[in-house]
Amino acid sequence: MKSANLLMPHMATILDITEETPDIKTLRVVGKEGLPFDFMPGQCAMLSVPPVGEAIFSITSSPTCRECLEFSIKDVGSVSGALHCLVPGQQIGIRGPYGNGFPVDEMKGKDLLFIGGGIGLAPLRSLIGYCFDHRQDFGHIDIVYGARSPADMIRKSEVRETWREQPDTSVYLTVDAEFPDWDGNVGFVPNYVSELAFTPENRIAITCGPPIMIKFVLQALDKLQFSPEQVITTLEMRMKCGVGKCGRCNLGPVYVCKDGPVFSLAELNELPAEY
Amino acid sequence: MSTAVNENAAGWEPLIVAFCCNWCSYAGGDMAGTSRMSYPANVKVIRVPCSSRMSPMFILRAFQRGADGVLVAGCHPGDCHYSTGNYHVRRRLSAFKRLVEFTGVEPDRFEVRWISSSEGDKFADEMADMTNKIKALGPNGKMRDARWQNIT
Amino acid sequence: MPRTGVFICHCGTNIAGTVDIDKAVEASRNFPGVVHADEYRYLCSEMGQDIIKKAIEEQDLDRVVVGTCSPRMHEATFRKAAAEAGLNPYLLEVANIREHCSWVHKDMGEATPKAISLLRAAAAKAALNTALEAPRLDVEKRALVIGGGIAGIQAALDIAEAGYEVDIVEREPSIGGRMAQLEKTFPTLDCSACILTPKMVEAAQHPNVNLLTYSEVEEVKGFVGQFDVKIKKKARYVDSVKCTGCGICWEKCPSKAPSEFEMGLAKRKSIYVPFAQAVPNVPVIDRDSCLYFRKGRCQICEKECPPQAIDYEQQDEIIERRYGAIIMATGFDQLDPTIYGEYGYGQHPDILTGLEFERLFNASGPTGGKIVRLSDGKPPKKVVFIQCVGSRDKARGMNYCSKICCMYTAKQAVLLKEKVPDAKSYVFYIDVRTAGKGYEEFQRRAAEEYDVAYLRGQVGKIFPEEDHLVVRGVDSLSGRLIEINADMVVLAAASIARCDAPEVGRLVGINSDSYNFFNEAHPKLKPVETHTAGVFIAGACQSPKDIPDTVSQASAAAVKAIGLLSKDKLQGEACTAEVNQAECSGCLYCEAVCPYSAISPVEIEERYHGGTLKRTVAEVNPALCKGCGSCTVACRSGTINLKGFSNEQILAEVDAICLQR
Amino acid sequence: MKKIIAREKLPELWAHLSEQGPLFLPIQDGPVVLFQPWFEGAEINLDAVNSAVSPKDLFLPREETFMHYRCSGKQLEMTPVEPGEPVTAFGVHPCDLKAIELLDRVFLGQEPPDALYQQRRENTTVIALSCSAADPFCFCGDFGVDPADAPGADIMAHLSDDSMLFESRTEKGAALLEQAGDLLADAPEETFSREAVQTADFNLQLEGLAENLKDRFDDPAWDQLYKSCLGCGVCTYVCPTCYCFDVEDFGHEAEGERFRCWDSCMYGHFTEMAGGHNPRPERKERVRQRFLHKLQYYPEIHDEIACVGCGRCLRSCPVNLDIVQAIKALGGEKIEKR
Amino acid sequence: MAEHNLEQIEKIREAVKQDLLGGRIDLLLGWEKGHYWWQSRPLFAQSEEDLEKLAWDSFCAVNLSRYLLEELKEHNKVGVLVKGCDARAFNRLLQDNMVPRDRVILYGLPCPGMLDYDRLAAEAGSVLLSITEENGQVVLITAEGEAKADRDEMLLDKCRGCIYPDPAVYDQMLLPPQGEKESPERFKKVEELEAMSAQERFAYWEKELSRCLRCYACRQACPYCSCRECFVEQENPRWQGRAYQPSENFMFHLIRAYHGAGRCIDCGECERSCPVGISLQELNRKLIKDINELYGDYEAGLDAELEPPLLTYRPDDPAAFSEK
Repeated sequence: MKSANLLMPHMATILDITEETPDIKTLRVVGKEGLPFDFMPGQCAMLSVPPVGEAIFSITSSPTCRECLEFSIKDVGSVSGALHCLVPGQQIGIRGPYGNGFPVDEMKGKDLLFIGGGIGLAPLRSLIGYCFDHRQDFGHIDIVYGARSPADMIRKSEVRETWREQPDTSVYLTVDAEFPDWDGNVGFVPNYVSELAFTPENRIAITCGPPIMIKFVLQALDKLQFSPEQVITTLEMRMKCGVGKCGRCNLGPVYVCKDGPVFSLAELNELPAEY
Repeated sequence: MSTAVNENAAGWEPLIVAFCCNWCSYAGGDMAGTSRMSYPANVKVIRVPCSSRMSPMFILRAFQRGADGVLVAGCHPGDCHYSTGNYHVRRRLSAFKRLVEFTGVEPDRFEVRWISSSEGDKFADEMADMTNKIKALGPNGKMRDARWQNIT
Repeated sequence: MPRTGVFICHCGTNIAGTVDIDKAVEASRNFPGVVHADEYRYLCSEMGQDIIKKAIEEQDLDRVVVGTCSPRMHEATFRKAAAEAGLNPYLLEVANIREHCSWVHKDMGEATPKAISLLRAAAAKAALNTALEAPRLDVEKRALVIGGGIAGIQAALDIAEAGYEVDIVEREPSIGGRMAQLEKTFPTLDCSACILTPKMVEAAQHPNVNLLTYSEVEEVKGFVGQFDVKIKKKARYVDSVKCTGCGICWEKCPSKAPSEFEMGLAKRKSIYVPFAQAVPNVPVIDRDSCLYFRKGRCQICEKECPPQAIDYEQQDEIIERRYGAIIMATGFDQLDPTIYGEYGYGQHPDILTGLEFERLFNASGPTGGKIVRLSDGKPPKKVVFIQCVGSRDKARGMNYCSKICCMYTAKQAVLLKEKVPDAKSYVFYIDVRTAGKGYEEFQRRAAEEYDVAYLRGQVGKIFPEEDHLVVRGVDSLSGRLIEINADMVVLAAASIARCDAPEVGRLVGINSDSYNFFNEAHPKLKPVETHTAGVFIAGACQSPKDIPDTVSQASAAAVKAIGLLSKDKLQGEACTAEVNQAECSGCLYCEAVCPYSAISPVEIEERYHGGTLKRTVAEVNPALCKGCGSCTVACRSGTINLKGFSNEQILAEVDAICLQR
Repeated sequence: MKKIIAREKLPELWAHLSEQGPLFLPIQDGPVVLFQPWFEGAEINLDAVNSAVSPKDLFLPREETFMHYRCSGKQLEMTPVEPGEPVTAFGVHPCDLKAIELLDRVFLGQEPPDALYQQRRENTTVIALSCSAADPFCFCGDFGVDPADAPGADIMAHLSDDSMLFESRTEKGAALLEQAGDLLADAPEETFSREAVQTADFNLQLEGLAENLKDRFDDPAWDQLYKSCLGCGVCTYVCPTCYCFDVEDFGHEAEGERFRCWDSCMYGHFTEMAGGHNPRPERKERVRQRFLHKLQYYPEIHDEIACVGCGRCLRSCPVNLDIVQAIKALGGEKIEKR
Repeated sequence: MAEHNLEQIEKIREAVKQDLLGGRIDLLLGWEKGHYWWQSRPLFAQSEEDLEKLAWDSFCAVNLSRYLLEELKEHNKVGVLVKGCDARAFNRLLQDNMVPRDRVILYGLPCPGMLDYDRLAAEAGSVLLSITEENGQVVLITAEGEAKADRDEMLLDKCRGCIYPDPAVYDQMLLPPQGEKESPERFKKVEELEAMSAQERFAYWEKELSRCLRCYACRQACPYCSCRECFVEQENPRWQGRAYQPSENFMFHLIRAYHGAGRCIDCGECERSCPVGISLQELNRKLIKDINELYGDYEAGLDAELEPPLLTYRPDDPAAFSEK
């Protein structure tokens, strides 16, 4: 049987673009008819802007959102830069979903601790939204989110208002330094996590953010007695195919694009630390 | 193949990209205009501050993208607005011209000229001369990217 | 995507006559990034500019392309208009569809597609334009003149008169330079000291002039408007505040050394002023010959000095000052003619150079103003002058003409005749060059009235025989051999650049020609400027010159410096080179080709395996960069780029121009 | 089916086969032999032990355009470009065919299958050629390759001094032989026998190597091994089992194409992310990645070492840093001998 | 291995051993043998034990100087064995500010010219077991017996045009120098190509370059390619596409060669490293020849103090344009 070319994107249209921070924009994207594909939280998609090329981004909307896919994108490279320059109505290429996604079944019935930094909230937000829409499946939800400054926080209205209003949910915000009009916590995310002294009992921690933040968050969680199995993170790598063939994103025998990007710390400990 | 050029000889008009330094040759082009001298429309000018700004890569890119001839024009040696730019470019592009010729590009397809801001007539003459030479040579297929042609 | 607006000018019928404006507007709408396209009869008019400004505001344009006349014509106009609408002026790009299109093509069918092509290229470039700022630089309102000869003195006085502070750095103990060594000046035969001394005094007394004699420039950093200069003031061992210049010290001093001022023809004391009219009239002690410094005893000067100005403990002093402009007036040297073995210079005391001979005329000179042979003290009856010794000699000397020799030889022959009436002068010459006001007349007079025999030809050999010198030459007009039994021979040795000129030039960042004379920025149009902004040149350091030329050039340089100092801020170049230091390998080829010394090495630290690694990379000083872009091509990795004409922009233009012919 | 042809008649066969579609075979090109499409006057070199670059090019081309795009205003139109017509590969040696099978596991066996590869694979008839000689670099014996036989071939061919024998192994192969008609004669059962080809013995101990390597990620051996590496991509590009690729666009805003092309894990940019972070920043990590991929990662997924002993990296590495050296440095040398 | 050769190695080893063990250098860059007697690979010696592996024979073609770029990041003082071309390569790097002179000790070796195994094997006909060398001849030893070949004929291409087998720069010469060589062959191929028509030349180069794999071995082995980021890999602007189009092949090889204009030391490592045998050295030699013709003789790498010809000029320089 002839299979479809896995590198061939589908056409998608940008519905609108929101400027989240000076260098992060959120693009809302639809396929020809509704969602381009079904997916699970934590999965990614390849976005194309010819002639610049293609790059992989995590989906930041929840699969329960049926109108569109959302991508919060930081302008760091050529494709993200090109995406930042687009206007609503512009058609782009999309393919996916790629990766394993978060182990939502394993999380069921557990308390969840989300720890995000900067743009790292993007993949977490998909799962957070999913959890809110399946609220009865999960225990207490704690969200710790930090950014360099209040202006660098993405999804400001959600993190400040909407999420706090959710049942059985606590939101803790922090910024790296003092800012006028900022009444939340001041300090780095890992320190804040330590201060908040979350207990490991029946809890899963899910973290995503800059590598340096993750490194110290993992240490903090370790001190709080979280076992490696209880800590979940998601990795970012350069990818070209999305299906474990182009050869870039492996950690040993594991391909981040298809076997990841979501790993438990226990899994990561078994793999070469080439990320 | 790269050498395949799909213009048919009859309707073909060459494309010549001329890189002119701002102070002499581009001004020489202005002078040609002000004096209403005419030369073939095949020549299209790109302004650079000095002929020493000319990277050989710009020249190759022009050939890749379909130029049939490339001309670099600068101030007469000794008259460079930046004093030594054209002395440098004379060495650089002499070496480069010989190199591209060595790989098979006809000598007439890439030339360097010294045209001062007062030499409107020389500007027009050189453009006409280059166009005639390129017309005689026919379309350039060498170093041309066949893909670019397919999409234009 | 940028939001580009394209505006096409009819220029009456100048453009519209051969370019189908509607078609061009229509085509422009389809260029990538173009969101607005419009046309107008005269875009450069107030109305036309308003159309652009209004569109920038209403359409939220962030790039503008105008299809008009040459950017050399109206780029500034449109950029100003864009700036008035709140757009950075460098986000505007001009497509020259008049001079380069409508005026040179007659057929609309030809000109229209070409105009579209040029517009497309301009739009492609504009999309990559970035907002630029021309740097604004402070100006230190003080000038430095290096060299205290007549050029330096004149320039300093002019600047001082204009109201700016000026420092003269002179390495000798006194200002005055070469002119102070001259007896008379041609063609008027004024006494050199009589016209120079008042100038020297004026310089010394002018409130805006600060003399730093017996001093040398050690280091120059910075750039136009802000040169930071280190000057070494050498120890004189005499307290110039206390010294009254009474002269007792040098009278009493027991040790002697050859006098530099007298070209070694006479001796001076170890504590000395170089010449009687020296400014400042403060002696210096020459450590090399001073008994106290050599052997630790003597100290006569110290004992004798009435105001107790002698200070053996004095140290060299480093002065650091900032200057807005620098004038180089370092003068010239005389070629040492010993390389011409046939002339026997150095082997016989009666074979002198022109400058040595000049000193014989001077009343305070080695012979007290008497023209006598140094060998036996007798007045010479036959003097042979040989021209072009080292000048106009491709093979052994300098290729150029030293310009002053024909005239000073005529002068010296005339003076000789006046001092030794029965003396006869012979001048061997290649050509006699007398371009200058009153010069030809003077030389004629010398030949006709002062019994100077001009012999066109060359001297093959000079050798002593009995009590005279045999000068053997060929008269090239007749071809016959000439032999003259001369009492003295005067060699018009070439004027050459100071031997250390290249190093001094390097200090201030200017280069020299193959003879080591400083290079002017343009041989015709910028004769006193150099490639280093804010550094000017005057006098014989640029090429051999007579006094009037030197003085005019000095005044010209002064005017340039004054012009610079009169500005509150200097406007730098916006389109300058910039280095991506993270990718720079530090080969510094860019530095080698930069005509403005705008690129220099700088050390950066970089993370490597957890630690840090130091490495050298290039850095551009935007105040010095003029934006030629030569460095960008010397840089193989494209790490150095030129703002306004970046690699990306030029490639985009090439791509666009090659699209759809 | 077995067929035979006289050696001097081979050019006729090639001409005939190339009429049916592109025929790739080892052609002398300058100082090297490469798999290239047959053309009139081509210098075919069947005696070459190995082509300079493996014929993986036929299935995973160094460059393949798979999409055209056109953009006008906000519209984007993307059209797939299908791989070309069926081709015949002639003279593929057993090691190279074995390597293709290793690639198959990635591109066909591992979900989702790669359609471009799949189509090229299906469209290609492989005429394998048994080896009549080995060069000093051939060590396929260590990887269970039989120089005399290539199990995955559509047709197995053997060359003697005067003739070439073909034996079809698949229907595709049989069809091709049939289709050659009179050019080929029926071959007698016992056509010719040949001496066994002797390959190099580097004294390697490959059994258990993959397992042992699991603990050797931080082995000090890596600190020495990578040092001579120049960081070029020779080994990966000549290697028959390397398959890393890149995807890139060519064109302008309005129109262009997207292609896939070879890439190399030895290049610094290979893993460099947009923000500048690079998980494998230095030669050491890249050398380790390449060798571990062949010797540990691939075997963990596919139960076999991703090397076929073709010897190309031994021949071509400008500084003689090759997989044999790596295997030995990492405990893959037999101890009992020597 | 011949007696003479062993003696030489012992001499070299003794000389460097003192320095390495005495702490004058932290690392010695030399050669060691590969799997076979005709293969050598770089040796990174830090101990006496490492030095045991040191090799010096007719197969030490790898140019070692380039390794300094990396090794000097980790070691304070590095010693390098340099042949003529390694020394010129060192000067290339020195002139490009890539290496600090005071942190490198150069041990000079006169180069006899390196032999080409493929040539030897072809000449031998049957399996080549080993070789010996005597009086400008190579003795090829096979199972069938011995045969002799002219040594010059067995040289690597890169060594055939060599004029300067002795190091132009060194701190210590370990073996007696052998003097400059005549090389009538140096520009022979260039001249042959020059004699062709433009069309023929283009056909030649299009075919040569069509083999290019873009493995960049030429670049990675090259002492003049020391950029931190090559134009080839730059994303912005994209000078060079990754496609294997003829136009892209020309872009890469012409520009790479041009970047070596006045800088190429003619070591031939590019061509030796090329896995598909592209005659890259001819591009470099063409530039050397032309620049010498136009702007005066200049041998890159002989003297690091002499400015490369494309960084300087003379007002009366000639030009290669139809207008002078």
